[in-house]
Amino acid sequence: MTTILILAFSLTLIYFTITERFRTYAILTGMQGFLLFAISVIELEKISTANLLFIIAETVLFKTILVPFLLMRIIREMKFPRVHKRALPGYYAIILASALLLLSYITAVSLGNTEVDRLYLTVSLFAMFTGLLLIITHKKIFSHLVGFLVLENAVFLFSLTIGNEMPMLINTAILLDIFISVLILGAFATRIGRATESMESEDLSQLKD
Amino acid sequence: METIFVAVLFLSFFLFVFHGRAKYYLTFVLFAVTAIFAVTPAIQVIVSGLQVPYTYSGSLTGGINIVLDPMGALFICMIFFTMLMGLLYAPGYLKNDHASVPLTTRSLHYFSYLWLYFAMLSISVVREGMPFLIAWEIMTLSSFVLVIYYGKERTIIQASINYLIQMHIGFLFLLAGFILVEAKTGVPGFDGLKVYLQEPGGQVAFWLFFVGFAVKAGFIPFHTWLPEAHPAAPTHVSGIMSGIMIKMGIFGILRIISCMSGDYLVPGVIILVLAVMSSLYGVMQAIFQHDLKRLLAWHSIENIGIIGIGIGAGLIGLGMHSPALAFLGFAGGILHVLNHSLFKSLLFFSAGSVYAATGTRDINLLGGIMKKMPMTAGLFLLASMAISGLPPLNGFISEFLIFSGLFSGLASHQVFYIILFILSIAGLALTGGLAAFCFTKAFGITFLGNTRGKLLHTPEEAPVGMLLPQFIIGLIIVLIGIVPMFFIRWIGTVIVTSFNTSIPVDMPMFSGRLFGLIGMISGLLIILTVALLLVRKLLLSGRSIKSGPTWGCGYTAGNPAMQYTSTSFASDYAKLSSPLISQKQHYQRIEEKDIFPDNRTYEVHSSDGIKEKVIDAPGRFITGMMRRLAVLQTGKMHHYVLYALLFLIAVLILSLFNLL
Amino acid sequence: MMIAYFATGAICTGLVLFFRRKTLSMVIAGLFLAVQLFITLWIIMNRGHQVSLFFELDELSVIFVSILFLLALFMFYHSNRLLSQCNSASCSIYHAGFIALVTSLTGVYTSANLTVNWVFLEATTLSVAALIYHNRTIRALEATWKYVFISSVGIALAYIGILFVSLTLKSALSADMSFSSLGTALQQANPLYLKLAFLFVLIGYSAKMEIFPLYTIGIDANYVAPAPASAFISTAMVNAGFISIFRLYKVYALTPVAAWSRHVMVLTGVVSVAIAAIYMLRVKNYKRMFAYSTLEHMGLAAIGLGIGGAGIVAAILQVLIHSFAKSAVFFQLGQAHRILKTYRIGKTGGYMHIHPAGAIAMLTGTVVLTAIPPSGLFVPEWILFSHMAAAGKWVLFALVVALLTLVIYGIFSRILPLLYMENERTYVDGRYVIPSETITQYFLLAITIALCFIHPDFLYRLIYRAAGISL
Amino acid sequence: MYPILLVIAGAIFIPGFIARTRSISAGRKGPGMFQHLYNVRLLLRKGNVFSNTSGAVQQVAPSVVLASVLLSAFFIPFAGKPGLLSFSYDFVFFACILGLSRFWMIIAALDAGSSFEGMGASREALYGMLAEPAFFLLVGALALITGHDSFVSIFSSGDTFNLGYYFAALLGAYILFNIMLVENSRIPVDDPRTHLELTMIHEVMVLDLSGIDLAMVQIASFLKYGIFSSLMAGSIIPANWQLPVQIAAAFGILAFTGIAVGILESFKARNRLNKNFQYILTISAIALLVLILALLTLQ
Repeated sequence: MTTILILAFSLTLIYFTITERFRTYAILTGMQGFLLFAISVIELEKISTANLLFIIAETVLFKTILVPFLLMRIIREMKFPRVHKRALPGYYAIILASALLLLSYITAVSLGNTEVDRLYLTVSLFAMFTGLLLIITHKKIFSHLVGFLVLENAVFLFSLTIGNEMPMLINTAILLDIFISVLILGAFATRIGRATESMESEDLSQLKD
Repeated sequence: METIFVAVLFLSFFLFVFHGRAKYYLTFVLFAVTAIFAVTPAIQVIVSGLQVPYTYSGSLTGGINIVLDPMGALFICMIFFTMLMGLLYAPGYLKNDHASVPLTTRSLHYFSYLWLYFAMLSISVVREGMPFLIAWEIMTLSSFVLVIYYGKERTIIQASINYLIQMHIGFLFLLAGFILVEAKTGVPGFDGLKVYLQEPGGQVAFWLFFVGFAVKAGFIPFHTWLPEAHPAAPTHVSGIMSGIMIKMGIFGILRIISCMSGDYLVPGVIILVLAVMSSLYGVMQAIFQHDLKRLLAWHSIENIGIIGIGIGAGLIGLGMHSPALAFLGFAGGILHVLNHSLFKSLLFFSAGSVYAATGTRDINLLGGIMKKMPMTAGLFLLASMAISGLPPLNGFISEFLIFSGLFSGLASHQVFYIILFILSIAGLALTGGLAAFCFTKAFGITFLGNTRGKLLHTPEEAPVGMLLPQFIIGLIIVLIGIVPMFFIRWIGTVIVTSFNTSIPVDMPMFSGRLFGLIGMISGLLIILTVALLLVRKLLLSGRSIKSGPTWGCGYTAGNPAMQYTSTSFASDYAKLSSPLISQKQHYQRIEEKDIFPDNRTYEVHSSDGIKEKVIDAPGRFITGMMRRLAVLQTGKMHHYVLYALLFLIAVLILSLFNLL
Repeated sequence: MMIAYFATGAICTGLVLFFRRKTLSMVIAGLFLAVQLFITLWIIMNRGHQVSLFFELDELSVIFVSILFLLALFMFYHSNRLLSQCNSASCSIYHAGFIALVTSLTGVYTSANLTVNWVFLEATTLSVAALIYHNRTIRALEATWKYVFISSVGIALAYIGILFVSLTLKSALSADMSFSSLGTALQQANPLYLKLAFLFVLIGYSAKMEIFPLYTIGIDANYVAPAPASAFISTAMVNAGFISIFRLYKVYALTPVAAWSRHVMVLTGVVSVAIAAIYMLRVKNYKRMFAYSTLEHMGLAAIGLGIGGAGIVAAILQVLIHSFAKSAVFFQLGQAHRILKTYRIGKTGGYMHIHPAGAIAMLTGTVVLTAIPPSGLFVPEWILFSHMAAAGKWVLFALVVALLTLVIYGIFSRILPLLYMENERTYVDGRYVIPSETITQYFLLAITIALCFIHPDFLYRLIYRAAGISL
Repeated sequence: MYPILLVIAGAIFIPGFIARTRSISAGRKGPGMFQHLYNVRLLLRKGNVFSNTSGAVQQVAPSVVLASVLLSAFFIPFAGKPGLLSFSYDFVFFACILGLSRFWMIIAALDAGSSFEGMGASREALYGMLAEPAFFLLVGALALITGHDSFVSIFSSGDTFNLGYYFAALLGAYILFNIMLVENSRIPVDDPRTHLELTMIHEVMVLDLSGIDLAMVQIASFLKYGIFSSLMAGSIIPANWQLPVQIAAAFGILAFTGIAVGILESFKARNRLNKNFQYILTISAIALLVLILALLTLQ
């Protein structure tokens, strides 16, 4: 069951790299949140109830509902054009993504630790790379935001890999997630939107030498 | 003693508090106090010929060994004297610019002056790596601040940065030398070098040190900072820099030579060749210059070359176990250090007086200054004769020593060295001739004839404050010429104690007798001249003495602009040396249709080919390359994240191939 | 005790933000400084004791907490000069950021646990953002945005690194993640895990330490922040990055990949210094130039760590002295900006005339930063280079000194015109020529210069202990 | 005392020989043997006319020039007897003292502020500078062959007669002869008879000297003939000959010098100015040849 969920998660990741509409991003983010919720419920069976509740609150309330909602709101408020700007043509992005997927798999295999589920490792590394790729190959701040959210999801997935024994690590990761996401999404993104009208990254690339 | 030095260092900061004359007096008092406590032991060491170093260790700096040996003592005396003269000269010179230079700059000036003095004193006595380097860089920095005194002009800022960077490169060589020695032997500083030079491969350290010191001294091809920095600095600063600061490079070279214990020949030959080239190149460039201070700066390179010839010859003498050659070479070199510190500072001081009085350093605009400033002119003439190596003055004595050394080396019966020495002799002779050429030009065009250009104000004789130090220096210049034996005896002590040679100090040939005789002949020359002048005066008394216009060979409409200028004086020479040193002409051609040509200007500039190839071209290459490499800070955030990813992947790949 | 302190910090921040009164926020910040002094003294008194599970008062934290107090004090003084024209809201946000930053930095310095350290480092991002955004301009927004975003990416990556570390452990309870136990626990760990972990943490924290690869945001942040804040970011903040990397580095010294981790440090260090040198020749802005100088110094510190042995001592000393020198220069730059109204290189000059005391502070600061003796920074460089020589790393030596020479050229060829050259376009606001404001700079610079001549025993003993080298 | 007498004899006779040779070869009656001395006497009786532009330097220079040339005459050895002054490496002193006289001559010329004298000064300085290495190379070579270090010991070591030395000595004499021509500015370097100041060297420099000053400079120039021809004599005449023979030979060389210069001036044109470099450098090249010869004899 977990395997299917994780594969679904990686599918969303691939879709992230090729999608061309902002709305899709928001939806995908929500889907990822939900998938994470499912995985954590299945995986973290031995965890204390309080912790489990906390994690569920995080994944469901925050990742699945609040974040997509905020993203949608930004899209609405800023009246984004549908298609976003890339720094790199789309087909390159997908080639890169495949290469990174391969790289993640190789890394995961060569880690060669039987205690760890290789799939987890592969997908979470892939998620991390996808997050970075979203940031690197896109010019819009909105895409950067989404990239960061994917990165956060990667961290979360990765912390699930470690499993039941280390609730502290997971909890901290979650705290970080909430904290930063809210900060970036809530405070800054809107402020930038107001300041630069179209949230173009070009407006915010004047500091250079 | 230590507390006094610390107190002086501390009090030097009060220079920023005082205003007006008090600032100068404080500088002077601090200078004098230090001098008393530094120079007294130094003189004791030199005069007593103390062979055993005089040692004490300070507690403030955590026990640095300070060794006052005769060589250091000799340099301390020279530093003291030159710096004192500069300090006496400074206020008169700086007075002209009181309005345009900020007060702080002036405080900074005196502050740096003092610290330059302290630093050079420390360099003379410190033997360990880190303290030595600290003192060395304080010297560089303080002189840098002195150079940038008139920093309002871009050229001056560029010259001083150029100076700083090249000094820093020299410093890096010294740093490499020190850390190499310490890493290999475990003994810090020059004592470690002594140990390391006995090991195979130890020569590397020697050359690291040599390059480091050669940059300071201004051997070619490390000289390129010199002709830029000297004209930029206030004149008395040029005087002390040229007079004593660049000699700290020579001091360093002597110091590392004193650490050697074999293998003298190869370094000796290389230093000799480099020195002959320096002296020739320096003087050949000097002739082209029409900026008086730049001319003098090039002559510093020439004289460093002459000093180097002495040192190189001395080294070869050590290697060939020829005490005569060793003694004469080193004595000539070291005496020339002293001599150059005298006549070069005198030249700069009097040139500074001219600059202060006329507002220009361009010889082509000057002329006829001697009538307005007879004292300054006389002093400049004296120093010109001294620097050209003419008897009866001090420059001759040291060149005589070096010549004698090279001639005595001819007895070595090894063809290679004979040819080397003969060529060095010819080179030195040519250098002397060129120097005379250059200084007849410098003196003749600046001070004689009629004024060529329009001066800002009519020149007046320099005030007593500025003349006094010059007279003192002039006196010593003559003194060394007439009684050289005392000076040579002191230098003999230095040589015997420093280079561990088997030279008997009172070898018959070098005894006072020879130099007593030479001094006597010099005296005779003076007496003869004076006698002839008296005869002339006697004969002329009562006869008609008339004056008229200069004979114009029938042309009656001559004017001052038609006189020979610096450029025309050197034009024949320029043709001769054109394959080696190129000149650039800037002028506007007269076209055929130009029936009534209007006013035109014509300028000639010599270019330093070595500077262009060694400094400018690589500098341009590096900055150009750096500019192309500056692609990271794009302002685009997705690039910034990319760097992280690339770094991650790069390191992973490198580790995969075990490259990390 | 530490908990109480953090609570105080949080409460102070909260109070300032809640009331948003100018004077009140100043008073609270002042009171907080007293608390800070108290906690600093307390840490010094209790050094060597394990006071709680999460905090460790070792020599390293003693050194850096002490510097932090000094810097915070001076920054507070200069900030108040700056804030006299600001409105209540921005003033109190500034002070809130300041208090939060100092608190979280203390946390970073003293934390004994990989995760706790990470948490506090994350907390600094937010508080620094308040300081950077102080001017509320579009450029300030840009820099803040970049800072927050990239820091967050970095911090996420660092967290992946920490997760990698924990993957090799059997259990990762808080006690297991402490630096002292990690050292032994990781001795038999899979090298590949360790390498990945180290890389991720290094990349993540490089944003804080301002070294390659994520140094870029630090430059921008230094540029747009008010000068006293830049002084703080460039010193106390990067020290936090340094200390975090250093603590992990010490753990790694016991693992099988110790040599590898050292090489990676050298690599980042050299690349950082190279980038600093390259941009030094290009920048057109004084503040950015000194930001690049931070990059250069932190690169040197990284190289020092990479060399190991005495190089670690050099690195700590470097970071320490750099804190004094760089903050002094930034404080002075702040004054210069208020007088000249510009940071642009080539647009202004004659500072020697305009503000003599400041000009001399600037000149001294420049000299000190270029590590030309009598700069105290020469001492760590000497140690570093000697150690390189002893290790036979001559190519590295040549490369580094060549780059440093370019840096010196870059700095001097830009600062000297400011000080000496008269520029007709220079605008001068004479109201702000306040010589008494330079006292802090002179104090800091005097320390750095004194450290060149005097090598106090207690300090060196502390540093050697912190470096884990017995004297 | 002989050596200095020889120099004085040279100073008295050589200019006369030159003048006589020239007039005879031109088929003129010409001036007498001692006309130049009469001229000097005339000058010494005159008052002084000087340029408004000139100052102290021009007043002092002739005395310095004469004093230094006189002093250099004291260094000349003859027939195994040292000159009045003799010590190791006295030839260095000798060369430098001649340099001193040149130095003052040049600045005296510049003092008048005349463009013509400037030209002369420039050329004099340049030629003097170029001639310097030739002298040192020559002396070095001789010192190398003989292994001695002063004029007198070099010249008196001819008693171990060998062909190598003698050839070197002959070449040396030739070089000294040429240096003399340069020092005294005779044809082919310079033509003192021309009235075109533009092409003159030495004569143009004294344009503004008169009376006693001019006389002193003239005397110095006569002395230089004596000095260089005595040196030539010293190098050529073997020291193991009888003293009277040596004296006779020396006078013969003095006469020969004068006649040779005279013949040269009668039958040769002066060089173009820029050919002079080549000419003087040739002297140095020959000196180098002597050196190589010396090295060969050493083997």
